[in-house]
Amino acid sequence: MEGFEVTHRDDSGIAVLQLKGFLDAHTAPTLESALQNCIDEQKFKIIVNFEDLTYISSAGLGVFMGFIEEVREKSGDIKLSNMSAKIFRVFDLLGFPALYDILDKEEEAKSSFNKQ
Amino acid sequence: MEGFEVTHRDDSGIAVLQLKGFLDAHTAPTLESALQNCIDEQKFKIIVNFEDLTYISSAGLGVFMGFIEEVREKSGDIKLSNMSAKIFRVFDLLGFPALYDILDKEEEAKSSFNKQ
Amino acid sequence: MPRKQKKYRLKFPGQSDNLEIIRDTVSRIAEKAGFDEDNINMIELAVDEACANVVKHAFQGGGNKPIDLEIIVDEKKFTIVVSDRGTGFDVNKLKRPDMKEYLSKKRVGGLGIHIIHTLMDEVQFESVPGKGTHVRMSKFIKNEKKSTVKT
Amino acid sequence: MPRKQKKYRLKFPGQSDNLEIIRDTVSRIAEKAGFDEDNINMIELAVDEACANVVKHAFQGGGNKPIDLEIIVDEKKFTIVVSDRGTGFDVNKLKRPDMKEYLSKKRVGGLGIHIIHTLMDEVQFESVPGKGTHVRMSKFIKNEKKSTVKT
Ligand SMILES: Nc1ncnc2c1ncn2[C@@H]1O[C@H](COP(=O)(O)OP(=O)(O)O)[C@@H](O)[C@H]1O
Ligand SMILES: Nc1ncnc2c1ncn2[C@@H]1O[C@H](COP(=O)(O)OP(=O)(O)O)[C@@H](O)[C@H]1O
Repeated sequence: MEGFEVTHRDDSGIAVLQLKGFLDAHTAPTLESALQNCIDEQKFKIIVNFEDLTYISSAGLGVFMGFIEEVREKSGDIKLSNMSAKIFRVFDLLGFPALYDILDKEEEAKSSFNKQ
Repeated sequence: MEGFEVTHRDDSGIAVLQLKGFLDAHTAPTLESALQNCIDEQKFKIIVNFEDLTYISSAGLGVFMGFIEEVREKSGDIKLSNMSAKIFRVFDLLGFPALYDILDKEEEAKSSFNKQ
Repeated sequence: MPRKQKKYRLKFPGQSDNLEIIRDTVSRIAEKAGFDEDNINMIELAVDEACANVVKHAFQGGGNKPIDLEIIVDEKKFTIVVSDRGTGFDVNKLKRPDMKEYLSKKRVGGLGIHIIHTLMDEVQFESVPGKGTHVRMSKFIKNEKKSTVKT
Repeated sequence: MPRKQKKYRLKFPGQSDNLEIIRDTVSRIAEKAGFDEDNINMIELAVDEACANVVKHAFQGGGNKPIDLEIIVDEKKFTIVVSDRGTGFDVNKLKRPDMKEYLSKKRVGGLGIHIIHTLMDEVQFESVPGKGTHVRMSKFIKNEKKSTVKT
């Protein structure tokens, strides 16, 4: 089985979460704790890299909704990068591109943080 | 879906059948016609290369039983090569190594034909 | 009943760790029915949303009751019925969320049924509080249908 | 009934093009139960042999009746029951083939039930001519059982 993994990196003060596998109702709690950890560590500039994510359902999308407000209140953001067409389509289906900064590459997400 | 494919090559008078995918009750008829073709073309020296075969069941083994006698009567043989450990285990389970020439590499099967 | 109708049935324990196998098995059956990758992905997601609701709402995350999937394939339609004998709910109170409002309020959840409606051609909810729920969803099989076996 | 028992059920049209999905789905369930690759391969092959017999013998290659698989997993045992409502046969006439004789006569077929007996820890055939067949086979779950979810 493929499972789900979150790898946490720190890139000059920006927390980068690299997702791997599938993000569904079963694995969403793993992402939830990873994001909670960032906030507990006062890291509010967060990039989520979707490069190795193969599947997402509404339970996965819901995780981001649960944190975005708090993070932005602290002048941070959750930026999303490296989505495959399949994953982007699910975000798009629900109008998420209007609410989230979705970038092609992690580098672009990083420089858009640094410009702020 | 993975399917099943037989590719027919001719190697200086020896018919080489390269198997790919899975060989079960559904796909065994495809191998059966490939072997029947060899016999119709009077090719009795046959090597079956299992390198890309991922699965075999008794329906697949049965196909070889159906041709071996006729082929040997015509001073030919069916030699088997390049089995993964998984595939070999199924042949071994049923004692087939006592009846069939099973060789590590296609080259060895070829030279064992040429020695005869 | 058309003669070419094919029926599949899957019954799995109603726990979230089975969602992956359910998705993969339904995807395989959809592939056999001739759908292309995009449509398989849509069916996979819609079925996952319906099954995740069974685990989360009908069984409230616990218990040992089954998720029951029936898949009926004929020349024109691919239908999945997801059934549970869980809590049930009042279907009349279901509103398709206003996504603008949803996003501006940054609400968590409430997206599953919206996804199902968006991705499938026909959707029908039947639920009896205290008894359970049937979600019936279909996708039409267009001309994309090719030979179903690759041998 | 032990509390930790899990039940799965699969019902597929009794045609040989479904053997692949059946094998893959059963393998996934066996993987979840904690079996290693070798044991998964054995279960996969035994189940395939039983299901291929349903298609070939019980339904004689035709018809639209289902192959019905029930999988019961508890701490100690992984059990699959393959059932059909096909021709049935006289179980008492089943002899485990003498492989020496088999190979020397170069007979075609007759290997499926031998494989099932060799690969599984417990095997039981129940068949009523004209009514159908149940093949019940189990593999013991040894200490190899690891955590079942990789998240
Ligand atoms: N199988 C079910 N059993 C009981 N209630 C259900 C079921 N499916 C959906 N519901 C109800 O419909 C509501 C909307 O579901 P959905 O759109 O998937 O969003 P969410 O799961 O995030 O609440 C749920 O909150 C629940 O009350
Ligand atoms: N599900 C079934 N329905 C009817 N007959 C069966 C079934 N399974 C096995 N049999 C009978 O048992 C015999 C032995 O089966 P098997 O060992 O798999 O070899 P083969 O399929 O090559 O004959 C079959 O020939 C058939 O008569």
